Amino acid sequence: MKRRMESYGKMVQLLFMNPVFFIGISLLLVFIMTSMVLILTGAPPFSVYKQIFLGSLSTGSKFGHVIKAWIPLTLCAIGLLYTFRINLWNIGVEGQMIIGAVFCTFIIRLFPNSPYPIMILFLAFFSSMMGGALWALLAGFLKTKGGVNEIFAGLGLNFVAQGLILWLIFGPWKRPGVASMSGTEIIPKGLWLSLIERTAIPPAGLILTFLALFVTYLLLKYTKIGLGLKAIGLNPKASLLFGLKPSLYMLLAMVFGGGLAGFAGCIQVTGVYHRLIPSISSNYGYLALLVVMLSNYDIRLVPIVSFFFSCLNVGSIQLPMVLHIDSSLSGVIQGSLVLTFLALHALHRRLSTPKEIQPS
Amino acid sequence: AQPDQTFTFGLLLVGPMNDHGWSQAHFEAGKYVEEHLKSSKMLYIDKVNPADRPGITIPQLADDMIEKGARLIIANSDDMSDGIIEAATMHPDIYFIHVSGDGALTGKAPKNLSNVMGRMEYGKMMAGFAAAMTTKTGKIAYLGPLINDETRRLTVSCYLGARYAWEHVLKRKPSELQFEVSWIGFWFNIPGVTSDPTQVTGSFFNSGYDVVISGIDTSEASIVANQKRMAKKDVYAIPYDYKNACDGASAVCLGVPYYNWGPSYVDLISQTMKGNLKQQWLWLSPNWQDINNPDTSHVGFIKGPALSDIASKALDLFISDMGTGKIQLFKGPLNYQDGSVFLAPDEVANDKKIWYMEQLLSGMKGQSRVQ
Amino acid sequence: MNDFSAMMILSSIIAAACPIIFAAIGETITEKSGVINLSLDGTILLSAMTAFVISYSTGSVFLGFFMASLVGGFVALIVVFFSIYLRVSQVAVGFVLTLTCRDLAYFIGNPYSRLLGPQVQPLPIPFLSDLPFIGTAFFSHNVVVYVCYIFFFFSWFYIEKTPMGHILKAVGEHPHAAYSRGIHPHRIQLIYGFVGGVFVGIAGASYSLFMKAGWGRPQGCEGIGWIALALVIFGGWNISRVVIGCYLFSFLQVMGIFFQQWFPTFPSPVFQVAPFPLMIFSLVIIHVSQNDKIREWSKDKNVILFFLNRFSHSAPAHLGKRFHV
Amino acid sequence: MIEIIDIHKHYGHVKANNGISMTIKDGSIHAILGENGAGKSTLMKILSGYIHQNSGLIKINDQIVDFSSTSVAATFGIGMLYQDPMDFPQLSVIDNFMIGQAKGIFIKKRTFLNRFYHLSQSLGFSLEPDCLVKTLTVGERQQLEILRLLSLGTQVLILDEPTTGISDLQKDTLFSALTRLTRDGKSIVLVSHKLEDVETLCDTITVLRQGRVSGHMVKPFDTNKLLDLMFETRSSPPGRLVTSQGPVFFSLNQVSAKGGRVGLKNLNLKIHQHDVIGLAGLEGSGQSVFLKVSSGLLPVQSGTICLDNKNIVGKSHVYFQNSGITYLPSSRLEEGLVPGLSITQHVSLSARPKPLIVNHKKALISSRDAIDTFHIKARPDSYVETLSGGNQQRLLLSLLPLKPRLLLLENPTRGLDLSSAYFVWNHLQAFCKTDHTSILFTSSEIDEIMMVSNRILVFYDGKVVLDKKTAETTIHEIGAAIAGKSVHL
Ligand SMILES: Nc1ncnc2c1ncn2[C@@H]1O[C@H](COP(=O)(O)OP(=O)(O)OP(=O)(O)O)[C@@H](O)[C@H]1O
Ligand SMILES: Nc1ncnc2c1ncn2[C@@H]1O[C@H](COP(=O)(O)OP(=O)(O)OP(=O)(O)O)[C@@H](O)[C@H]1O
Ligand SMILES: [Mg+2]
Ligand SMILES: [Mg+2]
Repeated sequence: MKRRMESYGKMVQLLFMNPVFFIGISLLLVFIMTSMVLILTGAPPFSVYKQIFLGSLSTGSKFGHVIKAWIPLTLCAIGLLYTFRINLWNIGVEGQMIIGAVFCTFIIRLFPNSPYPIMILFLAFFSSMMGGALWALLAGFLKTKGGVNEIFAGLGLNFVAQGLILWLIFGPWKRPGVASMSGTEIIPKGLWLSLIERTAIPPAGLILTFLALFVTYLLLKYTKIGLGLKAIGLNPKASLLFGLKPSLYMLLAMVFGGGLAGFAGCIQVTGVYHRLIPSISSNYGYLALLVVMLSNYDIRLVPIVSFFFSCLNVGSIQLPMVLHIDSSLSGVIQGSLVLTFLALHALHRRLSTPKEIQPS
Repeated sequence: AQPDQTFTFGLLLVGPMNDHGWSQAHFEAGKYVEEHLKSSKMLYIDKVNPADRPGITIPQLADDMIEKGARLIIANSDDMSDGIIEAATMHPDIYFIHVSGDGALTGKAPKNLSNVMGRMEYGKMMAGFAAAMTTKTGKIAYLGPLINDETRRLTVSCYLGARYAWEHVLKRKPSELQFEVSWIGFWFNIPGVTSDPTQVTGSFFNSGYDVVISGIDTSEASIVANQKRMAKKDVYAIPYDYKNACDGASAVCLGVPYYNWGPSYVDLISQTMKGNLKQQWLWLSPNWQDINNPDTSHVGFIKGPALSDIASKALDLFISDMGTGKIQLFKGPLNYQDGSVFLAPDEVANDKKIWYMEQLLSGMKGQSRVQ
Repeated sequence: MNDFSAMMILSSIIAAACPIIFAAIGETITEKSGVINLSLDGTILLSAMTAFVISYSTGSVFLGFFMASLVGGFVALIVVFFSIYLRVSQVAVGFVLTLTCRDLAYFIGNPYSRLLGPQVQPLPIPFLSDLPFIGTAFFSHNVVVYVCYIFFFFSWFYIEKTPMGHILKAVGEHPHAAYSRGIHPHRIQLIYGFVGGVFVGIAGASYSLFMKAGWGRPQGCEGIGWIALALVIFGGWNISRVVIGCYLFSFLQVMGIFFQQWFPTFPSPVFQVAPFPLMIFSLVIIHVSQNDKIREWSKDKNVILFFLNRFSHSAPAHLGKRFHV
Repeated sequence: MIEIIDIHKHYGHVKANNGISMTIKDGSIHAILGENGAGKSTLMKILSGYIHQNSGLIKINDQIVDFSSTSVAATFGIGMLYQDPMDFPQLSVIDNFMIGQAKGIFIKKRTFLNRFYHLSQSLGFSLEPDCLVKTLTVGERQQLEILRLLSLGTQVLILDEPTTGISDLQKDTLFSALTRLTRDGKSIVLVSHKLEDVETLCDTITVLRQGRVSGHMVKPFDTNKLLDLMFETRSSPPGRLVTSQGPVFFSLNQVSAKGGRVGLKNLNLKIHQHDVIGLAGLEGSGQSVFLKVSSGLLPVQSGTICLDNKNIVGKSHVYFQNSGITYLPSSRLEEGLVPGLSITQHVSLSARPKPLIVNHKKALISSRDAIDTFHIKARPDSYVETLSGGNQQRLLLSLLPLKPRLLLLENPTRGLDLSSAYFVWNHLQAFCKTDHTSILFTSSEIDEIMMVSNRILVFYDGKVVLDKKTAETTIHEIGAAIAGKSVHL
């Protein structure tokens, strides 16, 4: 295996060094893989891709729904950039979103019909961030103090959050008489995020997401926090000697990640479902991990990739409706896309020679 | 598609269209419409619940179907009420039908939304009756979904049917009949969210209950009963919702109460085509002459292979008596679980009273509402 | 349902634990060789689907199990392959596979959902099953459960008592040293990665072919993969303790229903969710038990010390890291 | 007889071995000398089949062999004791002994035990078969490895720097064992830095330099000639530092701590300014624990640490750093540097106090002159993992704060060739001269300690068993103390 690679190395290398080719080949590979799956299951590949495309971008309202999905997904992905930077697998995003949504709903239930909805909304945003951050912090402490691998801490807390939200929906916050998965009472219209004319796009969410993108970019690139996170992520032991406190930075990263996730949860409540439902997190927590991996932990790619994923998610609704194919196909496509990318990127890394070292 | 030739209607199914239960019944009703109203065409999407389709909302799907030319949209789950009302308000020129809701009754819903429901109460009474005729231990269990008015009244009907058989046909002491409900939390199993129906049914059988009546959309009850039967246990199950639910579980299946939505759909849709659909709240009864008539009866009960002849004969009599009104089970004196009066002696419940069933009845074990 | 019989409960605990045991031990074997296969949750679903579809269309339960185990092994091989030849983080690949396999299972399995297919027939063992109490509890299940008994004894023996077991451990502990002794770590990892995966596959099959007979979305075994992964840590990479953990979890799950009866004020879902976090947070206890202060404090308290020592464990030194000369 | 003919081995651009040819006679002890990175280990790994050469031949008794793996080499009776221990700390001694030998379904433990006892007696080793390897000393682990190799029927035993980090006692046992083996007709290949070891033990010496053979030599050896073969330029040894002893500023009182193999047991110590203190002792006798404790990296169990008569126990490592106490670990890539970050990024990391906004331009400039002043063979943007060991050490030095008060150095010259070592010392001593800095350092080389330090502490079993001015003690006394022989203080 190794030897063969080395011999082909040179030739393939030249090709791989060229990014356009690189992206092209990975897309092609994924295309082939998914098409194979489709053909095996007796579905017509091309009409599938066509439907997904039409279903996500053909009309304004559809595009709106894509953006509606893009906002929370991107927020979660941005949050993950912090934790990945310090080499933490924050798998608890789902739970952090849920808690954010719960806090948001809590505030709204406190002041159902206040004269100043804007203020309440801001309060809700803020508290949801706090909530998400808090939940992430728990996972952080389990990691730093409790010595539980963050993956399992996150998972555990996801389950707990799941239990909590169910308890609220079936218990204290249930609708009179009924206890059902359909969630709590609808929140007052006044507190719904206002949408752009006949689309599902909440401008507020859009703006704040872009803000988060920008701030994170600066924070990670130009501040000691960014550098510290990276150093600790790469070698915690040595970072001590540079006067960094790994556990502190870990908690910090978790707080940032959790805060953004919590905010995403709040958007789901005020902008999408207008109530608290058990699956308020909509799987964005897990999807975001794929997004970040596929964008190779590079914040400049995150919004693009997550837009692509949102298109897949929204577009895939057409599959059952038009072609009577199950829409979990979108998940298959997303997964295999990331896998192929990982593989190709690894090849890329192995074929590129180690940096030359000359005395300056 | 040009609206004048073909009339497109959309169907939002809460579960899988092949769930052998509630959603499949609706799906097949849709097919029934397509063949009886030649110019009609069905659009459908199944698994419309946030667990299966994260991030997808009812209004979003409605938008999509309307873009595809749908002019009437049917939502088949109580849980869709908010979404469907939201959608109906957004598209006043499109007709919406919400199955099993009460928006039209309470006036919450806009004018272009109607409700339709079948009187499954009767079906459930027959189920309860069959169960009581069959049980040896006198312990009947009900595998309940989530707790709301609808599920409460269905469970209660089951109990009334069972009690009638127990006291008036078998002439046994009321105290010897045990009827317990266990709510799993949703219409089907969601791991880590609902109780696991497989486990619940299993432990019912393990603790002496020998008939389990399923109130949920999926077939765990029959499957587990089958397994127990393979292990030489004398147990029975009564599935729910779907004509052919007994297939494959014939050894244990006492029969199945089911909805037959076809006729009501045809009726509503043809009205819409003519453009004279008024907002209404329908609660449709079986056709007592022939409860299993696919074109006229809205609710039916198909006897299962495991039902004994005696029981079967008694059941026929029970059905005809209900048809003639000789037997009226929603008749006082009946008390709620907490002892408060549901029906005074000889009082016969009106629709509203039945529809908004507040609690289970005294004599039934299980939660009436979430504490 | 309040008047339940302890025997019945025990028996259903035993049955419910069986698939988890397959999965957890499978993963233990894989991790002993230094590879983390995080994809369990997806693999179990995919193999469950395979098992059902195959046995539904061929009518042979055995064939179902066979194909499922192959699927499980194959997925594990992907992880190992990525780790060895492409040097991609095992966690990353594992996680992606978790999601991908899950969706693949739902996608391919969709047409087969809610069908009544063949399932493993119960097979009480002639004389043993007539024994009072234990008979029903242990010996009136089906072949798979019995195989599971044998399996965990065998795997324990294999790892602790045979040269091959030593080699397996050696690779997980210090592959360079193993290599210097003429052992090929990559080969070992490929082999045991596959073997572990095979058992995970069997776990999946046991779900769709008897524990939760049938296929559908959700199938009912979602989340179990994560638990199996946690159980490996809980058991400290030690077969016998992993198995104990499995029974513990299964106990919690089965009792959930009864707790629900006994504390009706709690909404039922809470009891359904509880076992998952409980299992995972028990890891905290395990970690704390390693803490020096605690150990100091428990020096003279023999009972506590006993338990602490049961908990003490260490992961294979080279777990999750990549080996190359 | 083994012939090595024109062996080439490249790592990326590095020519680890660049055309090496040599001959190893049966029944001889053959030494391979050479400065760091000369290619010794690489050559040996090739000879033992651990890695494969890019080109070149190996002949055994005029028959060409191709070692695709260590097991193939083993069948030709070649076995190697690696520079870094290749055993399984978590497993027991006997398990370690068996892994790779035992085959089949069942383990025949008994037979292996017998073989184990028999061998270890014949070599005068005493190992407890059932205790875990992680509890053994480096020397004992070597012994175990040697036993294993012999029981595999090794005829040619390769030892790569076996004498680093073991006690003189263990060294004697080892050497006598080796001579005994040669008497049985086995041949030994010994890789080392240390002339005196080699000169006492070996019959033939091959010196490598930068991947090539720079010369052969047979007994008797001419030390100066050897040194010339090893190093092109021999920079002058720094020699001991002569300055007036300053006032006490740092002291440990009754300090005990956990860690390492033995921890630290009520240690009392006063440190003056300008002190250069060498810490001798077997690996894991408490020196490194002591260094970590005094730099605030390890918590103390009891006792006080005073800086300027102020107790600073329980303060964070950062606090220690900010008050001028700096610690350098011996394993650079593992504990000292951040692989994946460039030199420039390291510079901005070590900036104190850290500004919130990182100033890339400034960092670039300062990393440039660091590279110049410390002769680091790299560019500001080159990643530290691509630096050679010596260059990594130079980088670490350049990152030291400006006016350190106390430097705690763990093996500051481990793995460095003489010239690099001298460079390091000259630089360190400059600190003492100009900034009243005191230095505590560990080293496994007694003569290095004798050379540069003006005070010596010998650790044994977590205690200081000898504390003397270098002038007032002798290598003999120190050696005795290290080996734990009772010395009257
Ligand atoms: N795995 C590797 N990757 C890259 N370079 C390597 C690797 N192994 C060795 N080298 C390089 O090859 C050269 C020779 O290394 P080798 O270990 O043989 O030197 P050595 O003589 O053993 O040095 P030392 O005395 O420090 O052990 C060194 O420059 C080293 O950096
Ligand atoms: N991971 C690596 N990537 C690229 N080059 C490397 C790597 N490791 C070592 N090298 C190269 O190998 C050469 C020698 O490395 P090594 O650490 O053996 O130095 P050395 O020969 O021991 O010198 P020194 O005496 O300074 O330690 C360095 O110049 C470095 O460029
Ligand atoms: Mg070497
Ligand atoms: Mg070196």
